[in-house]
Amino acid sequence: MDHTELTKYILEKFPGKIELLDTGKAEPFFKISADFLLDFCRSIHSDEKLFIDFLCNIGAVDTGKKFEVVYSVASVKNHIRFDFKLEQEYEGAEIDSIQEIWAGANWHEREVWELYGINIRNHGNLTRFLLPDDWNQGFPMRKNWDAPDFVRMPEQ
Amino acid sequence: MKKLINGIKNLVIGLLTTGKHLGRHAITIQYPTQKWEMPERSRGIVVLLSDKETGELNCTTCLLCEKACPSSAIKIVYEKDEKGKRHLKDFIVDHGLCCFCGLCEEACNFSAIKLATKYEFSTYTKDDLLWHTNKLQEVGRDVPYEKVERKKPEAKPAAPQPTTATPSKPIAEKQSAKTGEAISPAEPEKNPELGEGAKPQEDK
Amino acid sequence: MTASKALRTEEFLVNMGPHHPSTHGVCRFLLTMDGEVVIKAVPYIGYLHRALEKICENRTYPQCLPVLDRFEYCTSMSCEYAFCLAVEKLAGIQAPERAEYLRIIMVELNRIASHLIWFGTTALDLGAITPFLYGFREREDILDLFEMTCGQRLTYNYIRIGGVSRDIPSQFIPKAKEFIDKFPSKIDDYVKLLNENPIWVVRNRNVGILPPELALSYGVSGPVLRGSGVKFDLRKDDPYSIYDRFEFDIPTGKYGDCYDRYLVRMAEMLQSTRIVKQALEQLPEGDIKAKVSPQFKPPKGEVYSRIENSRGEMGIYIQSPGDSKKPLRVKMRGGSYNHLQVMPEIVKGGKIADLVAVMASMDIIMPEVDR
Amino acid sequence: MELANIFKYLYQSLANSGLPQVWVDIIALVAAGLIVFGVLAVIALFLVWWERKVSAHIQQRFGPMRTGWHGVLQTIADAIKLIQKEDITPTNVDRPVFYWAPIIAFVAAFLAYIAIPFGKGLIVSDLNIGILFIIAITTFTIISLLMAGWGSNNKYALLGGMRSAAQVVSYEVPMVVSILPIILFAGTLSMVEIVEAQAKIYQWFIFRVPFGPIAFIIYIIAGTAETNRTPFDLPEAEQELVAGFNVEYSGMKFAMFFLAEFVNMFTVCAIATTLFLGGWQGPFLPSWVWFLGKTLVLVFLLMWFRWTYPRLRVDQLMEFSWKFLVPLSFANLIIAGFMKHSKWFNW
Amino acid sequence: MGLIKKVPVYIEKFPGGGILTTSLDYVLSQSRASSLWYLLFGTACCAIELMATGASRYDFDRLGMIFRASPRQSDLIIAAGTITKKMSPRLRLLYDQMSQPRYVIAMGGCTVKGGPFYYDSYSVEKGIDHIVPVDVYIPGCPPRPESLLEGCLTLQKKIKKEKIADWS
Repeated sequence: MDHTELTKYILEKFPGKIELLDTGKAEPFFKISADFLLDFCRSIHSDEKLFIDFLCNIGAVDTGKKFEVVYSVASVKNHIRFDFKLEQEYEGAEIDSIQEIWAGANWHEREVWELYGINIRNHGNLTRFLLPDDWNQGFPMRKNWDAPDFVRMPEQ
Repeated sequence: MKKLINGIKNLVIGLLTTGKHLGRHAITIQYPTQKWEMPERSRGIVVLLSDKETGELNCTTCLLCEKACPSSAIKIVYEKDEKGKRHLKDFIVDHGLCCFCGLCEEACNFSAIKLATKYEFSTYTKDDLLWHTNKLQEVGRDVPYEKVERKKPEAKPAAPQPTTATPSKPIAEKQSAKTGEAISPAEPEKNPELGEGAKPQEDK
Repeated sequence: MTASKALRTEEFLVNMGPHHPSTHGVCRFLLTMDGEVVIKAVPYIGYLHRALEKICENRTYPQCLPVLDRFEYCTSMSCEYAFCLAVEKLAGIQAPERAEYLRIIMVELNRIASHLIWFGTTALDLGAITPFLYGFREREDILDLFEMTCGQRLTYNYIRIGGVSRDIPSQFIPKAKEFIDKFPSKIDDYVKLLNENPIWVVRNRNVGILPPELALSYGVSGPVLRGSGVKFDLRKDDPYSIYDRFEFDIPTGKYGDCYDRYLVRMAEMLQSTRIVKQALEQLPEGDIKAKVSPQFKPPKGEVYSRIENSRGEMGIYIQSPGDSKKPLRVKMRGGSYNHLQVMPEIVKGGKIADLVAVMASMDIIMPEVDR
Repeated sequence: MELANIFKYLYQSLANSGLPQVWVDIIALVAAGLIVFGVLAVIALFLVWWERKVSAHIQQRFGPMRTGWHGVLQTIADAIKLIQKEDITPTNVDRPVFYWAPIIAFVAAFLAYIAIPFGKGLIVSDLNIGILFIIAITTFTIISLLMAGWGSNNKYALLGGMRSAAQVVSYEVPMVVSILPIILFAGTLSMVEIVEAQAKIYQWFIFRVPFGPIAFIIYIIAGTAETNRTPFDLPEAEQELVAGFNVEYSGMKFAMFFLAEFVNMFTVCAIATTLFLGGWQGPFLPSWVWFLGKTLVLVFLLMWFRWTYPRLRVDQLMEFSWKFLVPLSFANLIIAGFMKHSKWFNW
Repeated sequence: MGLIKKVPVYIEKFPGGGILTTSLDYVLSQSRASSLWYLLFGTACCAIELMATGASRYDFDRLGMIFRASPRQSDLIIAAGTITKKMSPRLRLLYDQMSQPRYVIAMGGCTVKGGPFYYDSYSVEKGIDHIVPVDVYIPGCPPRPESLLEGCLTLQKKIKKEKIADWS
């Protein structure tokens, strides 16, 4: 499947629930709503034509206004790849865990929780792992984060 | 049994392989007495270059290197005279911060800063790694270089140039046409420091 | 040494790392052990978390490259390559033909260098010291080529957005050809030392078996995935750049144990030499860099670009706000991150020595995990 | 150039000096002990240097170069440095056990030399149960390793100690059984007589096909395991157990372990020389040169093993001993016994 | 060790003891300098260069330097690579476990001052001299093996000047 076919297929498969973004370069980029995440993942994982069996990456983004969580997925069997993302407000950001579909999501989600403070539902093991165990300075990857010993690059 | 013989055979082969090397000459370079000849492009310590005839620094205080440095290891102290021209007071390179990437050397238009092929500068204190103008100049005295007076970078947008025709499908082809347009206002545009630094083509 | 039921045994905890000779840096395992048998292994990471992503958010695009070099220092070229490909996709820049070839040559040479580090450390972990030094001996030759070209041995900053920083010097091609010609005979030495050595075989065969389904669900990629029998290589299956012009094979394993992973990597080194050889022959003349200003601002957009690194899929996600010299977000994804995640599953029930063997065969490198 | 004559002369002059016989004997014994100790210390230091050189040249390096000519003073510098180092006793160790372990290792390593003939007549005491004594004494090392592992109160050390205990116990069996055919043929337990039984080169036990070479190979393998060297260096496997049983030892105590390890290696090779390679027998050269030369060749073989092979896993190590070496050595013993009593095969 | 410190005090009371002390000092410091066993402590990029220095072309063993895995038996930490805030207590612990006399080499920018991670990083220790006393600093990112060897020679120079009486 090339990109246009793939885009068409996915848009037709989930009518109304999924939106194609024009910011995505190279590969199709979709936007879904947060409560649709689990269903979406399940269906792309089990769909015959897509068979997305490989989770490349989960990354959170702090755009300054809200959080975005970007999922990059691929199919090893069908050689297709696309990304989708969902948006979350700053307050009470919370997403579902997709570990039941791709077990490798575990650490990616933990990282999202640890560095951005986005809560993961049903994760099961939300403990610190990148930061020191006694870290108490909040979520360092947020744009407005600051700490006493954090030195910013001098503006040139 | 066959497996056993095979195993013993392979163990002996292993011994012979190491034994073969026992007879070969060592490839070691015995450092303090013999030295590896550094390729001329090697990026060792950061130095300031000075003019071969006059012995003055090539630096024009254009601050481009300071801007380019990804770890902010370069600090230039200068003062402006009434014409607005900058005079170098102190050029500080902190080798504790430097990541030896060579971006400063590339940014410089006057061959003033270079990563020389020298590397033996371990010190007993941290402060000794903070080099000021005189040290930088002194170490850089005998560094050979070709003076390239690069012309001012044209203030033209860095439009994507598919310079050579690619037989296979180029990567850019995947992108939509509109992304190609959106790129054009990429910019070296007005860059006050750059224009200014390049203007006084130096008294030398 | 499994305990019989009648004998009461006591489990005990062993803290392996973060300073431990075999953890390849600073990984820490909390092992629940019963004698020599590992009952449970919990990895703790973050001892090398250097906040590279945060740093990249505060650098301009060209300034990101030196930081990217330190993301996965065994294959710095690949990191730069992945980042540059991502930015080029984002901005629609096309690197000149010659630059593409130079990139491939460098990346593949770096893959060999990285595999040589793996080869050396694996042998060292399993107790053989001499192969380690042989591996590093050949690696020095590759580093000479790199130093000649870009001036550094480890953190090259060579591949730039829109091309490469400098053209290769005149001695490069003869030296590279010489290396490519003599390298297979060196591999022969390694093969003689280890491949059929009965001790090596019993240490690796049937140790740390990773079934393909488990591998895929954990996002395992690269030589480890291929060792499990899944024939998937991004260079062939999702060809980026000009990889579709070269002829090479994808070696795969059969059982998914440490020995298969070992064989796959050994075969990959030879395949890489093949690619370099072809690239050196086809190397065209021409420009080496498209014009990209140091202050350049890519248009608004986001891209996830992935390449085949020596440790699996290396992905770079970049989001550009469109009006800034700096990226809004750079997310790096390294293969080891997933490989380390799957390790507790496959070391269970093995000996502590097996843990070391599995860790070595996974070729985990900590900055890729911690970033 | 027979050293034995010099010693004999010294002993005679001492006896003629008018001291009571008891004192003469005591002085002679102490002197002999000191000489053996000194020689062995020098040999151990030399072996450390030599090992570093051999490993370096196998790996196309130079090894120590900057301390003396080609680094000959290197190990002496190491020893002096280790003496200067602070001797740490960690808080939670079992003090007496921790303290005595290196000493036992050190003493046990040297005790075996009472019964090993260095040359013709060069033996401290020709015990009539020499080989039995040596085997009993070399097993002492294991006790010290176990003590070190237990006393350190460190899990890695404990694992290392346990491993070495299991390893030495299981390799002791094939080792002893592989020696039995020699005793059977020599008809004696005394080391000197065993050497004298190998006067001609074809009488060396290694050349007595078929049992000789097999016994020799089994002995060398078991000996490598006894001395904890690669491919059997599990007790101190660097990549698994950091430094194994000696992980908590520093300074002089560590130096003792270190020296003991090399002395043990020399012991194993010296015994092999005596039992299989005809000991000090050899033409032209003085006997002690033959002995040293043969032993060093064997030591070199052990070093060669070490720098070539990877390490076995602990269960494979046990399997190899119990499932392969032990049956093989017993079979070998039976063959040897059969040969001894069959009339048509009498050496 | 305490005993050795007292030795020169006693020796100097005898006639000619001064010369003896000096030569004793010479022998001791020479041996310390030429047998620096380093702890295998590498965290990041510099660790690869450290390994390369131990490998055939540069060969640490020439200087009498071999690696030990246990801090108890090593004299020198070559802090190779970035030390993060999570790692720094471990470095201190390892340093404390080493026996006197002990030395530290800060290899590379990260350990000197934070290097390229000084700015904008929330988790990197800005120089290891906050954690352990450092004897020699080597600039570079990562330093070439020759730089490291030169740093070790610098440290040797420093050790050779030490006297027993200065020991703490």
